[in-house]
Amino acid sequence: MLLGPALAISAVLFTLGVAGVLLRRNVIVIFICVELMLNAVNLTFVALSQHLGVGGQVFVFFVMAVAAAEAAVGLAIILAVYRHQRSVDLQNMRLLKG
Amino acid sequence: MTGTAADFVWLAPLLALAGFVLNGALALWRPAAKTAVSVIGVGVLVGAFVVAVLTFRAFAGLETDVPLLFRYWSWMPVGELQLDVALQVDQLSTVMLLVVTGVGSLIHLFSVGYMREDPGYARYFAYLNLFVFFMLVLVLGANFAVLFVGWEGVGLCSYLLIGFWFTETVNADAGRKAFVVNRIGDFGFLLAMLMIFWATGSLDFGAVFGQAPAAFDAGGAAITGITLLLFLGCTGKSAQIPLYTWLPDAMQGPTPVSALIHAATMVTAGVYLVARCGVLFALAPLSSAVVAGTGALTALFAATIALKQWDIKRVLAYSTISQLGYMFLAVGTGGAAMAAGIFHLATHAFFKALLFLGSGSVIFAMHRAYHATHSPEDAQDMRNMGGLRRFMPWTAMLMWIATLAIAGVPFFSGFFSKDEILAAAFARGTVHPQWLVFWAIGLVAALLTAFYMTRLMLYTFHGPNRTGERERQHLAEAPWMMTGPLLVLGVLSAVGGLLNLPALWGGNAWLHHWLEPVTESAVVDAVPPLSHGTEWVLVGIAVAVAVLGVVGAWRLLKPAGLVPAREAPAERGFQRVLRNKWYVDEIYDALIVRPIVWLSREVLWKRVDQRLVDGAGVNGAARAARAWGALGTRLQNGQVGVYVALFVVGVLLVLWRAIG
Amino acid sequence: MSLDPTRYGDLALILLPELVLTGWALIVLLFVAWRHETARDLRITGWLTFAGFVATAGAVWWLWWRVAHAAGLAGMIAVDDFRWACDWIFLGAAALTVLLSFRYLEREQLLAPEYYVLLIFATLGMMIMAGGADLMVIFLGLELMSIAVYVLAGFDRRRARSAEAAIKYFLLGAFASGFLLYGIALVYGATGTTNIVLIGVQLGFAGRPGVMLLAGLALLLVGFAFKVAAVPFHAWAPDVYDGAPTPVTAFMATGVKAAAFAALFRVLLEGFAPLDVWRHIVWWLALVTMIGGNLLALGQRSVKRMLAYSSVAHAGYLLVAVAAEGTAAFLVYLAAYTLMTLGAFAVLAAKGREGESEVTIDDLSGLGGQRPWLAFAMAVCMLSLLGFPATAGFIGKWYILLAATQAGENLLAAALVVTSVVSAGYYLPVIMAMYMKPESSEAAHVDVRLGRTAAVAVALMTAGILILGVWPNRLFDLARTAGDSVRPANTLSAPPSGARPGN
Amino acid sequence: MYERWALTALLVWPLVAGLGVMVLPAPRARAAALVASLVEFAISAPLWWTFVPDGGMQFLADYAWIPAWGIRYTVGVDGISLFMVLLTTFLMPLSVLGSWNIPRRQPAFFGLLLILTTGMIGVFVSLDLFLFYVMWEVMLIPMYFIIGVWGGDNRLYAAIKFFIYTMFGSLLMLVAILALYTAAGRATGTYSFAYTHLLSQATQPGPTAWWLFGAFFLAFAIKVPLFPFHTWLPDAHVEAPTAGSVILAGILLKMGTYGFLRFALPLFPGVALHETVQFAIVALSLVGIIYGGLVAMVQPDFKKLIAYSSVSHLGFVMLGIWALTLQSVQGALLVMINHGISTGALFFLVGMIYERRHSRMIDAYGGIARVVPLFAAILTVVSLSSIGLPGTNGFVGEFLVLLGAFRHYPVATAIATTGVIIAAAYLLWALQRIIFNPLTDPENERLTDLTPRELLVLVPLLACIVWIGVYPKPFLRRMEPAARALIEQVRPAPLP
Repeated sequence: MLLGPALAISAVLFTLGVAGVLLRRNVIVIFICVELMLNAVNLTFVALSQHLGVGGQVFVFFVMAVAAAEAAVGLAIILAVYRHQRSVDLQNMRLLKG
Repeated sequence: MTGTAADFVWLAPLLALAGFVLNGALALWRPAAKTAVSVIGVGVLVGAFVVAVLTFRAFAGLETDVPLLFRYWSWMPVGELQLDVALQVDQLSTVMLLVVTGVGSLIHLFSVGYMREDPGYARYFAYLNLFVFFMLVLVLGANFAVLFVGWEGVGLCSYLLIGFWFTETVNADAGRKAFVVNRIGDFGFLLAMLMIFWATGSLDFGAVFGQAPAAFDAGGAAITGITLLLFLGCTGKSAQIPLYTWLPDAMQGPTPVSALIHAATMVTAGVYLVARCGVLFALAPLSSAVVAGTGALTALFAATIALKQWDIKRVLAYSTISQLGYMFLAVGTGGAAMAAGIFHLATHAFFKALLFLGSGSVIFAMHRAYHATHSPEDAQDMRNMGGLRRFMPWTAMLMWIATLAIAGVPFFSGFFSKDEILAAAFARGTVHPQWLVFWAIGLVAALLTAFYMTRLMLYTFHGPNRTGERERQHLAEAPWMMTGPLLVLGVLSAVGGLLNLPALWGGNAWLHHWLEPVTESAVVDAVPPLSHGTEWVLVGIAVAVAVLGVVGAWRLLKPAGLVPAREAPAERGFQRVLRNKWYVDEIYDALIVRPIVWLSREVLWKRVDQRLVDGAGVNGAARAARAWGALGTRLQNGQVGVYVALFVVGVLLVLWRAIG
Repeated sequence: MSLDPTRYGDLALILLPELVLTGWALIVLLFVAWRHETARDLRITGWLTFAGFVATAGAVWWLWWRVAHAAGLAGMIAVDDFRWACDWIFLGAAALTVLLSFRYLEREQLLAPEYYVLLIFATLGMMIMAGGADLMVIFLGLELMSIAVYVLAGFDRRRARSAEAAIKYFLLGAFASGFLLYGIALVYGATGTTNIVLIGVQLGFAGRPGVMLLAGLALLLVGFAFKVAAVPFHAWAPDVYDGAPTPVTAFMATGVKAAAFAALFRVLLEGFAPLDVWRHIVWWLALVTMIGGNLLALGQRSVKRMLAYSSVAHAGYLLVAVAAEGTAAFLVYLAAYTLMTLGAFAVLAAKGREGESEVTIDDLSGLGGQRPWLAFAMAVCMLSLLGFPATAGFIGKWYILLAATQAGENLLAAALVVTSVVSAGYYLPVIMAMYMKPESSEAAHVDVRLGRTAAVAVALMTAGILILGVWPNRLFDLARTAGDSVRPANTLSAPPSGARPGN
Repeated sequence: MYERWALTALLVWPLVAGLGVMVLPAPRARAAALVASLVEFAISAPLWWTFVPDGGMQFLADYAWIPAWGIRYTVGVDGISLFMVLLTTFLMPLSVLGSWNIPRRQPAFFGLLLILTTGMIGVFVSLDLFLFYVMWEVMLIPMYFIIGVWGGDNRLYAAIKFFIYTMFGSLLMLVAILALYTAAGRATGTYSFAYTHLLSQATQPGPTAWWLFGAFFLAFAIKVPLFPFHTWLPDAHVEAPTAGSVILAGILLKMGTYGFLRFALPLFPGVALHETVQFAIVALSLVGIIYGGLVAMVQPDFKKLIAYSSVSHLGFVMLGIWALTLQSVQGALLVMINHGISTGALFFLVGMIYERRHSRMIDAYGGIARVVPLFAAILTVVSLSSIGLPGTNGFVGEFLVLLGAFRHYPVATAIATTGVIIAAAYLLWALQRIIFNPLTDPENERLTDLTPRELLVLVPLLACIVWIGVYPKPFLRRMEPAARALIEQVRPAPLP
């Protein structure tokens, strides 16, 4: 696999993730977009590891583990919010402002 | 130290100061102890007069041309500035010392009767004693700074005494006006001192006058500036154009105060100062001309106003301004005329004090009469008087002496002194033609003087009485405590001319010779002496003018046609301009006082200070900070979308900065 | 004491504090698994946790005292005084937070002892961040810390505000982690390593830096800037600080921020010293953060939000230390900042109820008359935050200013002091309310209670602020040696100055 | 023994005593505070006799404080600071006595007054710039509380304005101090905040020196205060309780001018004497003199009037300092002392009448000289001193300033001299409206005259007014060598 296109694709993916976070309002969707960003980075690591050794691949595992932990905690938090708001739309969450 | 009585000259001011301290304490804690106050108040003054006489005799006995210097302590020793608290006894200061303590004693005595009933009796004598203290410091000071202490100190006492009955706003206003106007003059004095110091390196009279001819170019800008600034101080203190306006208002004070401070002593301080600084003025011909010219103009101008005043004291006030103008004409003329100025100063002190005290007697009587009938009439308005000679013959007679003296009727004191001034001006006019103009102005002023003084006497003491039926019962001569001093002053006014009887009249011009050590250095340039023939002609003109004034007034004015003040119609035309003092007060008010107050309040305080500096600047900065903060918190609206957007913008900026 | 990370025994010693704390965390976790019912259990857990922090601090102290340093090649974890100093600050903040939490948790009926476990894990994450000499280790430490703190922020899940704080923090935190991670990936791609020291060596030899490296550095900075709440990446901070339970807020404002700064320092000074571009970025960030934080705080009425914004402003001051490379100044300031911020939040916690969002500055009116000691502590904290002489806050600010002027950053120093003046506009009203305004009612402050442990903590902090303000000598000595230990590995990379790439 | 410990004792005693007074019960606190302040005065009094006028620093004490940064505890006085210290210790017992019946929280009030003393004396004796800065700021806090807790209706605004204004200036000075420290350290290798060390490195004009001077200037100009940095002053003066106003006017303002004398001028002679700077500062002094006087004239509030008159007086001080002649500098020092005495006395008097009538408005009074003659007499004397009547202290100071300044700035001095006219105008006008004029308000009929305690406060001030007016030599003799040394330091060669 060529390094350049791989990096480009991951950059595009990352940007898509960012755009998703920027544009979407549903917490679950946003969270998935964040995951997309992390996975874009994973793709970068994997692509780089072709030249730089296994380090990159090891990182991917770390990142996946971290992402899993985040997902667990994050979903729990989303649940807690849902109990109060009866919604997972971010636009309803504006008790804290100013 | 001379080993003579002159060594104890410090006793004179100290006695006055002690009087102030004691009477001041009494005023605060025992205001009812009037006997003690009288004894202390008059006693210290008589004591000071004795000291003055002894000092004079001792100094005369020394027959020295050099001033006696007494240094007491070092006042401001800073680097090259070495100011001492020091007194100086010389020919000029001894004369002043005698006039101040002599006339002062008489007026103190008069006050005992005049102020008897006043609740502020002790305070009054405290102020009066303090005044004498400062006046003595003024005339005895051995350097400019000590003189300045007295100079401002007498101003302070004048302020306190004008506003003595302070619960009337007019009185308090008049006092403040006097002080502030005097301060304008003092500004000039102060600046002159600074210039003198940096030019000569000293403020001691001896050093300054000794070095002046070397330190200054004759007629140069420096010396002209210094002398003009000094003269600015004099115009304030001695009520000359343009700063004379405070003096008529100063008549709000008790009448003996007007006699002592605003006629006999304090207002002559300016004349004293110019005489003292004769050396400096001699180096600045332009300044001398300004002094003489201002004096002549003031003499005329004040006399015109005096023509139409109804308040007896105001007539005298303008008369004082006018007479002071003569003195300045004299000292501005320089040389021998300096002595003439001091001569007029002395004679004026006698007759003007007499006039004021006499008017005080009149007011005292009028006031008592109105008081007895609870009538609200003005006790000082001549339209309410008339025919008073029947009720107070002594006062009338004595005041006639003074009137003749001031009018310049031969052989009264004022005749000699005024004649000498005019003659000197004429003599100087033979060299510098502008002095001829001054002489002419002085002559016209003399005519007016004779006129308005006769008018005053005529309306007050002659014709029918306009006081009112019931009040007339209460009119009476003042007690002896008040007429006594009048008598003494009457004698002095009559024969005061002997002090300096000119050679023309067979005298030896004693004062002239006595002052020579002081005046000889002030000779401007040689003025050829007038021939006897010319002198006689001048005397003739002066006498003619005086007689014309007196007789003219006597013939022209009809006291019978006057109506009391409350019924009198308003004046019209030029009379009204004169009556309103040429509107000078109003002009000053409109051109200077109001604009400054308006500028201060509306522009500087409300606009610049409150709106601009504090409002826009200080609070504006605070408001701006808060506004920016509020703007920022509007972005902080709780929406994660906005936060992310902000974040992304930040990322882009950082990336741009890192890579770009 | 020289320790070789390739030997297990030495490695265990190197990681001793982390190991102690991890072990302790597991023990506490076990304990709370079967004792989690009553307030008494909560207290026991609290004291257990406190003991754990003390023990860990002891371990840190032992290594510090023995002057531990790593031998041989660059490892993944640093062994230097900087790490120990930072660890102490984290442990101190955490221990004080424990003391503050006792009464608070009971009062707010948050009777879940897992709170303390999360606190321990968050602290552990911080320690790993401060010690990490490898970007990946730092990332892991950061995530460990963050995930624990996400939960802590939403710990009072019965309150909608707390939950909202958690979700906001979580979403934005995860989002920012993505950037940080991408930055690590790009740096890895550009240099071939994630070891900070090796990156530094690489950059020392390399020529003009490539786009990938610069982009990576930029994204790294963004990631850290988010965690320290630098403007414009600060937007989460006020909301999260506002919604979280107050002791957690205090812990976040001090510990989390400190850890992010510690890692940032190490990354920038050891890894990216040869690159100048980050200095410019940090310079701007510092400026914008100081201005923004202070101006935003100015408009707040709620004490808690005001303190939240003020902590943004203080991040700006700390960024000045970063820009000036003043490691020692950073440590001194951090110590002071931790004391005063914890103190202020502690007093606030005593005053408020249910998250304290509602406590306005005016609600403190008359506190000085009714609770003089509490008001005094608050006043001291406010003055210290303001940077007033005779307080620790002044000493810290002074040190940062000194570092800035010595680095030639006079403009930044001037900006710092000018914005400090602005900060008087919101710190002083607190003092003013407490002492110069009358209380709204007789009973306005009757139920204001710190609790015994929190009172001890506040007393300690107040005393610490005042003592350090007058006699900071010992702190300086520690900070200077610790600060000097974070420096680029100049033994390997020694290009003549001025020939640095990117100049 | 005394030599070494006097200044330290002066710093420590009020701090300790102040903390002690704070915990005493209210009725005993004020007595204790009075005793403490008298003890403080007693400690300082021997300075007057044992001081040797030689131009150097005396009563030096020097100990390491924070060696890591070259910070030392160094204190000492010379002919300039000696009088500031004595003025402080002199005014403190009077302030305590003058606030005898201050309402609310007496222990705290008197405790803060004493702590404030430490700060103020600290500013005047510090010979280490770090110490100086710390003292400079520390003294803000007690003053802030004094205004904010015991002040008038608008006290909160005034307090915070005072605080932020001062802090704004002083923090920039802090940066300047640090930059100076760094520069001197680089140049010599010795990093130290010692005054003498930094002085020996006094920089020649360069871009940095300009900025640093600017920072120092701002800090001191705000304190002085020079136009346009003066607007904190009217608010603070007016709202502060009597003792606060007295200390603000009497001592705090002097810190600004003292700062110029001690630091801004000697540290940056090149900048300070640059033509533009000279022009600007002289111009600002003149604006202060004239503008302050004119604005004072139209104030309806007597305290505000005095506040603006302070702006005017301090303008004279600045003019005197910048003229840098022996007369002007000593005159400026005397004006500083005089202003403390006269304006302090004025504030005491306003406070006394305010306690009776609860109004500071000039309009509320009128004609009260009849009811309270003693009060009126003292107010008159003090006012006269304030407008510089010869024979009082005010004249000596202003005269020397004008005399000295005339040498270098004749035109400016001429303009400044008009200040004496304006001073008479505003103060006498106010005096007239308060004690003279008709007594219209029946409330004023019931005023009571000064009590013995109040007299006890005023008599020492009156004594000083006369003493300095008549025999200022003891003061001049002690300050001359220091003034000379300062001038030689700043202007080594006399101007052509």
